[in-house]
Amino acid sequence: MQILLRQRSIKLQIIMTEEIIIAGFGGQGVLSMGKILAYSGLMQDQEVSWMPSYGPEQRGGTANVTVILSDERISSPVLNSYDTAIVLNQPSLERFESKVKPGGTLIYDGNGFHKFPTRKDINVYRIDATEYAYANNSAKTMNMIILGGLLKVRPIVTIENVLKGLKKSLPERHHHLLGMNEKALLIGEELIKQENVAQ
Amino acid sequence: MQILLRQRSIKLQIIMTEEIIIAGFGGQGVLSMGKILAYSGLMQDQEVSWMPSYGPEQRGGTANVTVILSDERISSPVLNSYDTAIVLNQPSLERFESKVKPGGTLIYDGNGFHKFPTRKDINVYRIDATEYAYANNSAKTMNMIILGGLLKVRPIVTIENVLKGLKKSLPERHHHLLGMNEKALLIGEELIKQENVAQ
Amino acid sequence: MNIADIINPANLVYEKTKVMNDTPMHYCPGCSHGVVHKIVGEIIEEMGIQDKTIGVAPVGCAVFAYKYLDIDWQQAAHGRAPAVATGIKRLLPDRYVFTYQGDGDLAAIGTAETIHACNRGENIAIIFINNGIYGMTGGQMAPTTLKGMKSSTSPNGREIPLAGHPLNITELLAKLDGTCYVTRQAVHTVAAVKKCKRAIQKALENSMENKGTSIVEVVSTCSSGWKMTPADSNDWMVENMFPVYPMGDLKNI
Amino acid sequence: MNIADIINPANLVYEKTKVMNDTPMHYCPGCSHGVVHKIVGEIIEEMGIQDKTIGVAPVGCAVFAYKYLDIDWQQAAHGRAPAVATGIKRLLPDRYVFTYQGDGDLAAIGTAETIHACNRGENIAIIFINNGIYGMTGGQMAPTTLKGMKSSTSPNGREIPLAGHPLNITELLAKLDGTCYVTRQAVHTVAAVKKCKRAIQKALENSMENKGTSIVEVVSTCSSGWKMTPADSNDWMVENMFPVYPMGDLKNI
Amino acid sequence: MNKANQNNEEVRLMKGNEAIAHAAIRCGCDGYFGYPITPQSEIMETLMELEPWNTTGMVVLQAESETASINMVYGAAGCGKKAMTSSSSPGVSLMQEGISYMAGSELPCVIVNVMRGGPGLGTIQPSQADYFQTVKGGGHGDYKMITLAPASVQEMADHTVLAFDLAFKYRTPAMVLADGIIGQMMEKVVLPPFTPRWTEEEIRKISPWSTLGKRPQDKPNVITSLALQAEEMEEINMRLQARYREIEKTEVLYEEINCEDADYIIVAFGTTARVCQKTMEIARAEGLKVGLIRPITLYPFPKDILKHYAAKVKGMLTVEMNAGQMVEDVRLSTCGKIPVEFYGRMGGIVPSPDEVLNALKSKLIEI
Amino acid sequence: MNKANQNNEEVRLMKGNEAIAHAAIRCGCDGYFGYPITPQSEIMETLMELEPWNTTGMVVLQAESETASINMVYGAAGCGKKAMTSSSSPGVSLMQEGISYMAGSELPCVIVNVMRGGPGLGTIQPSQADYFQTVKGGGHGDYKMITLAPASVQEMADHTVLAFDLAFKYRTPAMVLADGIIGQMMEKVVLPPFTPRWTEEEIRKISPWSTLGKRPQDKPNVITSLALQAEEMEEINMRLQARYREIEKTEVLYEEINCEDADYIIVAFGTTARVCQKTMEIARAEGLKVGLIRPITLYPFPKDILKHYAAKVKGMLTVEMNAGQMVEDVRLSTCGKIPVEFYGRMGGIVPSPDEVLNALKSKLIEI
Amino acid sequence: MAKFKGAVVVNTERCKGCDLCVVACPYDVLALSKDANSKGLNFSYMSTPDNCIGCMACATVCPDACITVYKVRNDL
Amino acid sequence: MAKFKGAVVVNTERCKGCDLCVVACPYDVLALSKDANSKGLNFSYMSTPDNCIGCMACATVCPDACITVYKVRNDL
Ligand SMILES: Cc1ncc(C[n+]2csc(CCOP(=O)(O)OP(=O)(O)O)c2C)c(N)n1
Ligand SMILES: Cc1ncc(C[n+]2csc(CCOP(=O)(O)OP(=O)(O)O)c2C)c(N)n1
Ligand code: SF4
Ligand code: SF4
Ligand code: SF4
Ligand code: SF4
Ligand code: SF4
Ligand code: SF4
Ligand SMILES: [Mg+2]
Ligand SMILES: [Mg+2]
Repeated sequence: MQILLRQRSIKLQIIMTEEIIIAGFGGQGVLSMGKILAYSGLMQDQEVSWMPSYGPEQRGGTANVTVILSDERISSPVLNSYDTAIVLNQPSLERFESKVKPGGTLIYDGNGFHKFPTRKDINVYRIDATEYAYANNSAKTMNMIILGGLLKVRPIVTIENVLKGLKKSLPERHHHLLGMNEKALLIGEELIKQENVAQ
Repeated sequence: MQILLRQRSIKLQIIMTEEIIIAGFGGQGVLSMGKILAYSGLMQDQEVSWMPSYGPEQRGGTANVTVILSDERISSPVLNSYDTAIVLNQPSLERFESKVKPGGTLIYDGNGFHKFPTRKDINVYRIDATEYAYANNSAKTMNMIILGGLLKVRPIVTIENVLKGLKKSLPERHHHLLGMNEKALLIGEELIKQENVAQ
Repeated sequence: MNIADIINPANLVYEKTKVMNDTPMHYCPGCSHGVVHKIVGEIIEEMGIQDKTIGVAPVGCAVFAYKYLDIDWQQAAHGRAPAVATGIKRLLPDRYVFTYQGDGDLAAIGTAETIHACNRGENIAIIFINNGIYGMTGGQMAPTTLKGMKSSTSPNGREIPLAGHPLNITELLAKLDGTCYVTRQAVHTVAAVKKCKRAIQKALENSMENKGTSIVEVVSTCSSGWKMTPADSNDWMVENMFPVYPMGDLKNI
Repeated sequence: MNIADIINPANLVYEKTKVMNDTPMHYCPGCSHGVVHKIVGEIIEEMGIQDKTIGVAPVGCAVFAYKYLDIDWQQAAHGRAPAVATGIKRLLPDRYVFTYQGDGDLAAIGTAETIHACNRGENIAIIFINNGIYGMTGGQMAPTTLKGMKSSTSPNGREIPLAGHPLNITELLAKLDGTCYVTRQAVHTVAAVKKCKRAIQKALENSMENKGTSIVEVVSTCSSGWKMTPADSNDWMVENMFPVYPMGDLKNI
Repeated sequence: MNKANQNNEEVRLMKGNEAIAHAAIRCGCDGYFGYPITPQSEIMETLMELEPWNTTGMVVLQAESETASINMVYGAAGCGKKAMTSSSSPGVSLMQEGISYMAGSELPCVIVNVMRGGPGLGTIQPSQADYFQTVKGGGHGDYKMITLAPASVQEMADHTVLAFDLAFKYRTPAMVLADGIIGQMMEKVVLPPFTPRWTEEEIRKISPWSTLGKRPQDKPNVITSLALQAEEMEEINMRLQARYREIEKTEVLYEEINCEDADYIIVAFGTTARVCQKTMEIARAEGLKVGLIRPITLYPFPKDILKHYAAKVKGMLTVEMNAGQMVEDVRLSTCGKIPVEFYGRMGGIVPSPDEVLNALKSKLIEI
Repeated sequence: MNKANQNNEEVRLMKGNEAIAHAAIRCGCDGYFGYPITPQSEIMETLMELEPWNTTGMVVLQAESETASINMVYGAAGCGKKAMTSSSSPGVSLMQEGISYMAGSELPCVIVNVMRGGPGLGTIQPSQADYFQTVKGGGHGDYKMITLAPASVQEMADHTVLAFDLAFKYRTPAMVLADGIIGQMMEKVVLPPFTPRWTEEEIRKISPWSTLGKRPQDKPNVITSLALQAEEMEEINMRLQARYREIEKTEVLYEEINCEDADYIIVAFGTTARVCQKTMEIARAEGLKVGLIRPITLYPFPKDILKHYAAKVKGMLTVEMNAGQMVEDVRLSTCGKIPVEFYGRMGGIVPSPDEVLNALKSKLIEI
Repeated sequence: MAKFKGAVVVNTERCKGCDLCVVACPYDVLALSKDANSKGLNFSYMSTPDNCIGCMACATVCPDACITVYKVRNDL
Repeated sequence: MAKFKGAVVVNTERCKGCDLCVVACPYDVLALSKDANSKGLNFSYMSTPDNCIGCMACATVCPDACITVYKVRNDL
């Protein structure tokens, strides 16, 4: 009988683990934003998991992805509450606002919203990336802008690692776009605005 | 919770139960002989079971049927040993001779046999029904002849009940054959010859 | 006369059939399924057979057909709609029974059930949405996928030696003695929609006349699977699908 | 010259092929399966491909084909022989792979596997014994059972409204782009046996030429299922089966 | 095993397979869809011979495969009709997706499995090796199927009727799990009385969910097992599980012989139970206090009675024509309180009463 | 869960489904035959993208159905080739006859089931409700299938390789039983090294039974599961059962975390085990001594370790994404010595670590 | 001037902005709006309402049954 | 007189007495014997051996490959 025996003592020190949900319409690049984040974690030798919603639900409807970056083995890849939620449309806000852990972070792109975040116990940020991208005719960088915003307020990965991750996840023939993406990240850092702070 | 509770005390008195195997080539009417026997038991209010060998084995090859007549509920319809064996060809003799219970009965139709029964602890009878039926151009009554022989030596059902059973199992349009069959039964009673007696 | 005056119940000339309810359909923008659903609803309304019609939904993008058309429905296992419809129609011979199936459902996993229902001449109507792809599962190759056509399981285009030929199953069905009406239609233009509607109506009517099985193939688009806009998909279909799956009746007895 | 003189190895003109072993075949007297087994064995011997041939036995009376012909065999689940043969041939493209199937196996439960193997143009040979009945299970109706023909599940003869039409599946297979050679043969006379043998040989040869699938239907008798003598069965077959399943090539590319 | 002749119906002699066909017609079955396979082809053959479409109006159709059969049953059952199919082991394996669909769509139907030895093509000889497939779930997903295990030709008839009753009571497929012996043997049987087939009005009352056509006053009826949202799907599952608990509470059937004073109990179903009854008789004659429990419903399994006797006897022997399947349920029921041993034969062999007795002695007594 | 990077292979990020495709090519798989179904279609899609027929020569074929897929696998496996298929719950139900045939014909192969919620069409969300189907026997007859339950993308790759090894070692189908989560999620993975496909000479040595063509010096090889005579069929079954005993003795795999000092043990496999690992961490932080046993082989089931701890802990909680299936094996292993409770979610819902902890408390502790 | 005058009402929440009505309209009446509905989709609207003759082409091809058509004789 | 003279040997244990060779023989050489083999089947034999020309018709149609045929030129 073979045994994989793993006797692990529980570490009581705080481990750096970030549990993120990104949600929006299908087609907004939600899954690839998650992917870049996951690759970035990989670049800094963290454990990562990327778990998308899947199936026909996606089509036409909404899409979301759970990304976890951690210094140690990730237990559950699916979560009911998150450190950080990035929501890109109204239904996603409605679904995920309540699932941010107290003291956690909510980032939203206000485009097309008619109801806004109300929780007082979390840090809420707005980033009008869609509007910016539209205005600057660069729809493709929208999600890098948001990522830039995220990293400003939750510096869980470094910009270098994001770019390394991006390089790894992009096919060779797209590597010339890296510069554009770096710029977008910086724009995101500028664009993000805090709305209220967890009390 | 519904329960079919049947608390039965074991009867130690001897119950009349006859366990018979009939075996031969497919086409020799083995199964219908068994059927008539079973119907006869039915006519005298016994419990009966008729269990054929089935499937492609039958085709071209051999066929056999286990018939049990009993005064009480029949437990196992398949058996490893028999009170009586009726064997109509060489392979069947070879297969079933050893399975007759000591003191039991073996009846065989000698047509085409080159090896003969050897057991001394059972009652062995020979009945040349095939030959007779051939000679008298009545191949169809062959198995009634054998049945007649059986009843002579093991009177487990009455001739009347056999005829009643036959009537029941035959379609109306064949009822005119009953007379012929009755005659065959009587011929069988004449034809059967004991070869040795269990010691 | 201004618009507000025109928009007046008295001037109404076209509205959504009442057999179709208000549940938004889950189909991608421009999907042919929607058009066919709509005309099926219209026919049922016009024929006045809402209370006598039982639909059999497939596994495929049309799996939720029952959410949109207010008739009784059964949702069949992938490919088995013709068997399910057989069970229904044999026991309710005075009902209109139809199946609504995709090309994966009907021509791949359901091949045996389709051929045998048609060969038995079950008095049902089969509406067969041939979009040359597995829409629901994300655009894999279907039996009807064209030579060279890309899909998620033929990323470089269908190669005959590997994947075999596009299967013209409707032609096979027309060969069977049990079918009475076999036709190929589309819904990309106003004229096509009207013709297709007549064909489906005829198929339903046949099913009450003990004539055998009717099949209406609707050559369709799947803009998501094809990765084109709906309008481009229609053009692509005309140019590429129609030559392999030509429009018109294959059998009409 | 007396018989003893003639019976001399030097004068031998016909004997059982060595590919067929001495195990007695379990078939009923006069069964066509035996004749076809024999000619398959002869062909394999004559072509010298005993070491390169893999047969796929069906579920049906021919399930034990592997007991009689000394080649490598796989016994497939009922109806799935074409899929099994696909698995073999795709991985051993330089082997002769054939299926040997009854009409229940090939044309009922195996319809989808048959059509799709043929449509993909698998480079295999399909030998299809059409005796119009389920021999092995005791004479039930098959898809190919004729109109009015009695069987244990059509005791008063096949009725079209209940059981549908006799299925001419070979004709469908000829329609498929993946098939290169589709022919219908019999083995009731010397001439028929010789022709059938040539057909099967051609089918096996084709399978090495990347031409696609070859199908040899052998219209056959089942004297047990038909409840006739073997000789009468042959006559009945000529009179009743041949008009519905006519002899000859349906396709030969 | 013979029930009293309540209806002055004559006692007949027939095969178990034939009894099923007759019982189906008589209990108002609307449709049979099947595909030949030994050892149960006589069910469809008898139906074709009896031509019920000319009398009760019952439809009998030979399908192109077992996959088609079960889906035809699905269609018919979806209309609230009493529909059934029958097959034997390999054919039943092909029905697993369909059975799971019927369970998920909450459709009543009767499926007869006259088991033969496996795995694979195996043999046509009798077996009980599909116990797990039937009661644990051969198809995907969490479902249970009411399972009746007849041990006589009479029960072949009775269980057909009962299976329909239970299937409709709980909106679930029900299986009659027999074996080649019970299917092929002839015994006495009193057939159930004729019950007319349900009219459409009756169906609308009994099965308001059935797809008979949406009348203006109705909402559309939809037969489906689909619920993309996990929450919704879980609710469906919870409804099913609640129903299963109800079935487990209400519908357990078993036969108990000579257990009151028993030191050892044999547990067996179907044909094997009859063999074991003989074993018990021999054992009792030898002075060994042996009892027999015959589960009649395999699902729901008669747990409670086994638990009850687990506190009283010295051991139990489960006897099956397989490698040991029901024995797990016997062990789960008796919770480790007593030794539960197993004796089985495989591949179509029927154990003999003597060998069972020997097994009982060597596994439970002489140790 | 990440294995050491033995081969200096780079660490990649990919989906579980993709990892299976890559691993199959790398371990010398000869043929994949499959039919699309969510949530595992990426396996075939990845293979089609990678075009291994141009590199290793591996054949990838989209079949017309799952029934065809498994029978293509049968044909390929019969030639001694490494063949595999993959599907999800309803598709796997359609393979049950074929699986039983492969078990009966003693053919090695790998089947991947990326489970989704059922019964019926159900949902495409993750589930573990096919446990019974897989380990008890969804097909007919007495057979067992080696079953590996990956809990990470790394294990999706590793188990694909291991499943082939075991399948060939024991001439039996082996299943990788994953769920929608493990199939769809991306994690780090180190792919197995490239192993060349076997040559025909190697196959003739490794699998002398394979149908590669009967050379003059050979007897014909026949792949079959048929044995009409019951005696012969029983012998086949006895051979199979003997092999299963050997597998049960030799191939058990499990992971054990924090059990040595545990008062309570959670038993869970696959995705659920990962959730429960988090539960355990929370519980430990609260001071509750909770351990976790994760069966990696579901068949053979790690009975002995559970029996071992049954003598040491106060209770066990089995957690599954179903209505309670593996819990029966846990109970059978622990023989009534301690309370074994069950907590499950159905229909595609993944339990959260907190709710598992609550269940543990309410079912085992606060009573 | 056309014999008929028409107008269409688009159910903008139902509309998926597939553009098929726009392409089908023989009089270029329709266009996709810059605004999006609650699902983020740019719905169809009458950009040149005066051209509409109520021919129902748009409604006939609309896959989502979003369009209601009204029509009056123009010569009355 | 025929140009060839033939003789056949029937494997009587293999023969099932199906009669097909009897029917196929153009020269009525064969018949089914009254005797049965060990399986109870009446096998085929040359009832008029002199007529045989070794044409192989019987062997060709025999389903059980029971017949071996020998042939010599008669004019030598
Ligand atoms: C038994 C089974 N196999 C596979 C699937 C997965 N599946 C769902 S829909 C589908 C194909 C859909 O394609 P098609 O029938 O062409 O319909 P479309 O979506 O294109 O309208 C498949 C393979 C399933 N649900 N069940
Ligand atoms: C899945 C399955 N269904 C049914 C059967 C039973 N069965 C065995 S052979 C056969 C039909 C045989 O008929 P055919 O293919 O025409 O062959 P024949 O015996 O006539 O040569 C059937 C239905 C089976 N073994 N497996
Ligand atoms: S995937 Fe294709 S078939 Fe399905 S809804 Fe979208 S466009 Fe229509
Ligand atoms: S049953 Fe028919 S097909 Fe089968 S062996 Fe006998 S004659 Fe041949
Ligand atoms: S066709 Fe219908 S759905 Fe498409 S844009 Fe026009 S109104 Fe909207
Ligand atoms: S009714 Fe005709 S003219 Fe008016 S918008 Fe529609 S298509 Fe255009
Ligand atoms: S054809 Fe063959 S089997 Fe038939 S009688 Fe002649 S020798 Fe015997
Ligand atoms: S060889 Fe010709 S002539 Fe001689 S027996 Fe045979 S068929 Fe007759
Ligand atoms: Mg499609
Ligand atoms: Mg046949």
